Amino acid sequence: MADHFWISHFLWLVPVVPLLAAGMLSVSGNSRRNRAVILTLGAQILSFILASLLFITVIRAQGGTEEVVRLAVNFTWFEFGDTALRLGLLLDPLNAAMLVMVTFIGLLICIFSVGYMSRDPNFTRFFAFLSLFSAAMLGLLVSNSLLLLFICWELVGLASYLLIGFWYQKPSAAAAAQKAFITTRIGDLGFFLGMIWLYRETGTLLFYDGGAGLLEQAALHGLATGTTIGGLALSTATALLLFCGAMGKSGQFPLHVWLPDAMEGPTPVSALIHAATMVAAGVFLVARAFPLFAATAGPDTVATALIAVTWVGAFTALFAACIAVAQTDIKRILAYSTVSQLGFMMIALGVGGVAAAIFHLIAHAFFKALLFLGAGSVIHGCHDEQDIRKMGGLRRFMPATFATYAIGMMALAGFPFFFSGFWSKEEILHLAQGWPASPIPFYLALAGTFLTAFYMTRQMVYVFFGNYRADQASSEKASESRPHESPPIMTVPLTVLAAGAVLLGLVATPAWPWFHHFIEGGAATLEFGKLFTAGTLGLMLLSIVLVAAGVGAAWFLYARTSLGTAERDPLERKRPGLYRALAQRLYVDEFYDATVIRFHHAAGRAADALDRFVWHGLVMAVSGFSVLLSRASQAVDRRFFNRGFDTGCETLRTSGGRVSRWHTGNIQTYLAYIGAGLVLLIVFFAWIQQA
Amino acid sequence: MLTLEFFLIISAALFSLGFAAVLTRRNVIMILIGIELMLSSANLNFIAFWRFGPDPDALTGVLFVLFSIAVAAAEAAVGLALIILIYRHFKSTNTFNFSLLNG
Amino acid sequence: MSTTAAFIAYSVLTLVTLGAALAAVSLRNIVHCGLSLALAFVGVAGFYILLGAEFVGFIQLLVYVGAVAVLIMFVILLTRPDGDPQPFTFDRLRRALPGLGIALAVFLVITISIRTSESLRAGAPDDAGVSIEALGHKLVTSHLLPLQITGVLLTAALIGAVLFAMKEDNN
Amino acid sequence: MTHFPLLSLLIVIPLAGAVVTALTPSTRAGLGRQVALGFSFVSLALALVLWIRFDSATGTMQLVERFSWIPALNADYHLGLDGLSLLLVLLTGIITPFALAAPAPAARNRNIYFALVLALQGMVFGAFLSLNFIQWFLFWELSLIPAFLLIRLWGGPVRSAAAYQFFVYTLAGSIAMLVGFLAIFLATGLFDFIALAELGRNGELTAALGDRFSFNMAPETLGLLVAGGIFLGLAVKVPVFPFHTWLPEAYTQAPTGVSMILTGLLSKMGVYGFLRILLPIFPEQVQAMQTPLLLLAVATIVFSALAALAQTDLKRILAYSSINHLGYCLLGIFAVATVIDPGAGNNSGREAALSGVFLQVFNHGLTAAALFCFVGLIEARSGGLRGLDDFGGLRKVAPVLCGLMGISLFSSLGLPGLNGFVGEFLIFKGTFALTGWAAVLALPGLLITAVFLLRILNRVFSGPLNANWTGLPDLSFRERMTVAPAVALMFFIGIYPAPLLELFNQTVIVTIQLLP
Repeated sequence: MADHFWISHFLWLVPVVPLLAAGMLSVSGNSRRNRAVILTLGAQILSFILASLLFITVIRAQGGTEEVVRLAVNFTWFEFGDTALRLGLLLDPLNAAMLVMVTFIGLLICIFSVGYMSRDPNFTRFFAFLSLFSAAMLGLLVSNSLLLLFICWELVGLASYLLIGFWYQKPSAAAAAQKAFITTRIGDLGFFLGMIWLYRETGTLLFYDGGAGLLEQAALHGLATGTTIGGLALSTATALLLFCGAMGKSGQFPLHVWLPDAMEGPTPVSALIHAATMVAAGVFLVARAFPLFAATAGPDTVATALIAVTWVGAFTALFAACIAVAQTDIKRILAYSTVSQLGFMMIALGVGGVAAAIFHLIAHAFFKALLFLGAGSVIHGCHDEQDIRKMGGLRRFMPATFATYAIGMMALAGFPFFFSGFWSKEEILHLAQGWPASPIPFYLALAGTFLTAFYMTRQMVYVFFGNYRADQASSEKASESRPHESPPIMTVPLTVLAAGAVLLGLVATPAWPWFHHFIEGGAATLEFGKLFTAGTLGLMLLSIVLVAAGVGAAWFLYARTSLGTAERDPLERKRPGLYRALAQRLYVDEFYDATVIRFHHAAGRAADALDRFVWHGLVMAVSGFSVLLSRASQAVDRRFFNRGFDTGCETLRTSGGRVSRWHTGNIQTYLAYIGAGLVLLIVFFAWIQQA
Repeated sequence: MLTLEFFLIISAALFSLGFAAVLTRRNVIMILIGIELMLSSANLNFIAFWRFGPDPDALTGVLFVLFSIAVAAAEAAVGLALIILIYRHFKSTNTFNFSLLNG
Repeated sequence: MSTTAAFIAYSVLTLVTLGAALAAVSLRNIVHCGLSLALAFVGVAGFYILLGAEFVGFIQLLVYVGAVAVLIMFVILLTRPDGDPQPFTFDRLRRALPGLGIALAVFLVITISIRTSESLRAGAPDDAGVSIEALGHKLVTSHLLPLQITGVLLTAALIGAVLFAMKEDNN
Repeated sequence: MTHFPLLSLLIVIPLAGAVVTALTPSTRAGLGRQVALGFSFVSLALALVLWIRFDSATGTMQLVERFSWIPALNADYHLGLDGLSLLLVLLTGIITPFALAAPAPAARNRNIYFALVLALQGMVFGAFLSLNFIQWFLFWELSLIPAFLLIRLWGGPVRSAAAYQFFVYTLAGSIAMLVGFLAIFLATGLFDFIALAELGRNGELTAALGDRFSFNMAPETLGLLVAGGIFLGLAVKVPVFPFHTWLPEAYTQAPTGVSMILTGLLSKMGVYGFLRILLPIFPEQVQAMQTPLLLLAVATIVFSALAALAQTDLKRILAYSSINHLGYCLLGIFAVATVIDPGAGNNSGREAALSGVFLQVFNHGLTAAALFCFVGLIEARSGGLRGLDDFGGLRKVAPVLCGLMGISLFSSLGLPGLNGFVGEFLIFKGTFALTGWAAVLALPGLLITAVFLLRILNRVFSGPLNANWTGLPDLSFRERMTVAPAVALMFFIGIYPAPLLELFNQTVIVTIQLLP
């Protein structure tokens, strides 16, 4: 086995190479543009080559056996007390496939960015951040330790924060970055808690460690049998906590709010991070920790944790698809579409289809990156316009973009047979249909499928068909403001991605489920007959009908009416209340503003007031106690004195006036009184003695 | 034969001299000098009573004077600082010039 | 020490101390007053030594003569008293008279009370030397708390004095 | 004792440096700072020598210096070095030159300022090395004087009130502690930390207190009272909620370098006290009061984070953030006191928590000092303005300043890969294993910390450039050299914390073995 794996000694290089590039870029000046490009692309290419080699190695090692190849390299990070804290790297089919996908798409997006960002003053910094992101994402994939995964997870979040807020002069971008970081951190707290809980229960954070790892039989058995609060199995409780992290990162309801706002970042960033790779990290986490999620599953019972995953996924899939219907920002539509598709992946995981989820993840990465880059190309061509109501007819101006965008759209919508999206969605629906716990997620997913086809067609119609509307709206100098096709450095990556979005479908059809067996073990055989088994065929027909219905309905609604900024959306004309609610994103943000955020600020002010008034006041009260006492005695004196006057004793008043003349203000005079008093006192005592 | 009263009378004389200075002199520094004399007389009393007291081994008077000297040092430091402050404020050390306590 | 020697010492010390004290409170040149005060302190220290409290005597020399009197001299020189010493006038004497009278009265009542108290005529016990070791031991055992408090007091006084005398750069 | 008294030398060098700096002629600008920096580098070098001489394979006191000092009080001159002391000595060695190089007040008498900083360093060294209460208390109290003077003389507009509050508050706490120790001394005749820890472990201390005093109280109550007094003294210093109100004022008013030392070193003296005194000498009492103590720690974490959220002054935000981070230390310390079934034999949780506390002490010192330094740099450029809303878009004109400060802020909020994370991870890991509920309750603190730290990034660095600051200069070479070592250390510890952990690992093990 070892000779197969010579390459695994270089596993650590995959994340480290881009990290070095990031480090070198971050200390070099902003003017070294060429060097930035060379370093970033070089690192990406190197990582891609390494990842491909690793992938091939795994395929060869797998060799059609039932066994899943898994190679872990563990090392000690540091020791505390008698305990060594160990981290590790892992190579298995799951992350081998992901590595290739991430490095490949990352490479294409870097190439695209060279064109897209060419005029940005902070060009170098952009590529430094992009490299940092790649490094963190790849580290996340190769880690064999929950802790290392968490570390990379947070670094991915950091890179995302930096890139969303890349145009920091825009307050909206800075706010979006902050929102993304905070929202995902809420989920990460759950992740963190789950991690230390697992550590407490099992004493290790390694996934695989020759039988002693977290995801191996001994530990899982202990976790599944132990129970905690509310009778939950330990494995369920910890899995749900980990899932919180996944929900934050993968934009699952109710932590999805940051993802649409994250579109404030440059478009390549949206494509790479917020569509293709980073948001998939949550799905990857669940897939990686799947044995933990499924630990309580018996032969005919469904694991509690997975039920939660399924429901969250199904709800998100439909919920986000609904909102996407009523958005007008080209990137926001895609963002909600991403949230919805991530929901599909969660459904797949929840119903037990790790391979299906990962396949959908990879396929989605291709076509969503394609769509985003296409959108970037559109925005670039339309002079930074993002409102689809101000576009239209672009297929005449940007043919290459249109063609590739259409492929991406069809893949996403699930057009039959030739697109990867069709097959991946098909597999998910198939699995959901057979889920024993409840049929409802299946129906929710079907509704999501319909809506996906609907909103994507709506977007296509708005953007590429009809007439170019910015002309009529704005100015006469039409020829200058004409949209233009993007340069080849941007269209070539689009073409490559489009090819990927189509071809990828070949490896996961029911006829030849190679990918499935690659991930889960076993050999794939080519059997066209499997396409025509009753269940498969029926479901295929059903989804084709749904997609056709979605496309048809959208075409019927949008293609035949006039669109534009001035006019109301055709759907709004029909259902104004519903449309407005959807356009306002079902008021989730408003709800959070009114509850969570307001509560936080109130609590902050309360704590501040507690400090300023209660505690500080207490201190002041204690320290000023004597002052208070003296004040009190002064008040008593004064009142007594006043009352003396009030009785109206004239004699007293005059004598008082006389006495007050003794108050010369000269201390020496007072001392003289004291001296005289002393003499009198002694004389008085002597007199008493005598008497 | 020296007896206790010898010392007490010296002490009383010192005290009265200091007191007279405090009462009659117009310069704050002189007042402070008077106060120092009065303090010394008190210390002398302590030592004298201890020496002629019933239990000289108890060292009470000596200890008291030690602390008293420490306190006096502190008092002198603060008092002199005050004088400097007063001088800076009123540009004078004459008590006539700053009778703010005038009723 | 023989009785006679003690008596002679007593007389000399009395002369020096009271003379210096009188000078300290009555001279018109304030610089001379300060110097006389130092001499008076030396005299008091002599009394301490005469009374067998050598340690206290030396402390008195150190603290009063070495520090307090010097400090006073400093302040005298720092504050530059208003012009030359004022000439002696009867008007000033007249204004000082009540004060002097009261001080004299105080002296008289105290002296009379002393003279009339039989119990104060007692002689001293013979050997009442102070062992410094015993003194030190007492200071850090039974008198530890006062010692600590004195330390705190001195610190506070130090800071206070610095603060008072320091020039404010604002207001 | 045959070896050279390195530890005494370590205390003497800064004090000598203080004298020399004070006497340096102020005619040549910058000479005083250079002299002071020179001395602080010498002590840093000596601290590093100590690290080299230190044998990290044993957890006992090393390089011990012990002479009879005040026999009547059984008080020896007793210095010693273990992992904890060494860690803090290193921290002190690093922070002091950092603070000296930070923007200093532009007033006259700057040489006195630098001299006082060095004097403070000497006191802090003394406190971290002393093993006898009297001696330790001496350094502990003496450190107040330079700190007080530094705030009072070179502080901000309301420095006077801040300095007095700081001084009186800490002094009041110290008096409670002094009374506690006097009671211990009267009962046992001991002032030595190690001997007392021995008694505390066997439970003889409580018994001795019960024999000496009665006051109609059970010995346990007496023990709690004495421990309570000592707790008060330490709690004010750290500070523990609700004894923290002096801190925001003092940190805000102090000049930059002094804020750095206050947060980087003086607060650590409190934590050190908890680790060296309260935990070893009063294990029973801490265990008895564990739940309320943990609640206090959680309150420290959560309330200070919330209060930071409501501040608009950068220094106040950082001051509250400092309280918040020290709260994690307290959480770890109190969790370590959990009674563990001796049969279980698994001390992993305790070791994790204690190691985390040690790391956090070091990391927080470094990061918080760096953050105060950055605010000082901003202040020096803005002419004293440091409100959250006074700036905006500074990244455009000062990218290096913002980048490095951004790294420090992320280090402070515990981003993995930077130093803050390792300590917090270990503290939470240990605390969760020992007292899960406290860890869970403290968890929101991590979130709120992120919120208010990101708010700084957002309001100060991002957004459109405020028109007032278009000419704001970026960091000069000298300033970069000031902050670069700290930032580099943040990365180093974040990525490879093993050397630090190795340094105090045996001390952690021994400390835990000695706990009942």
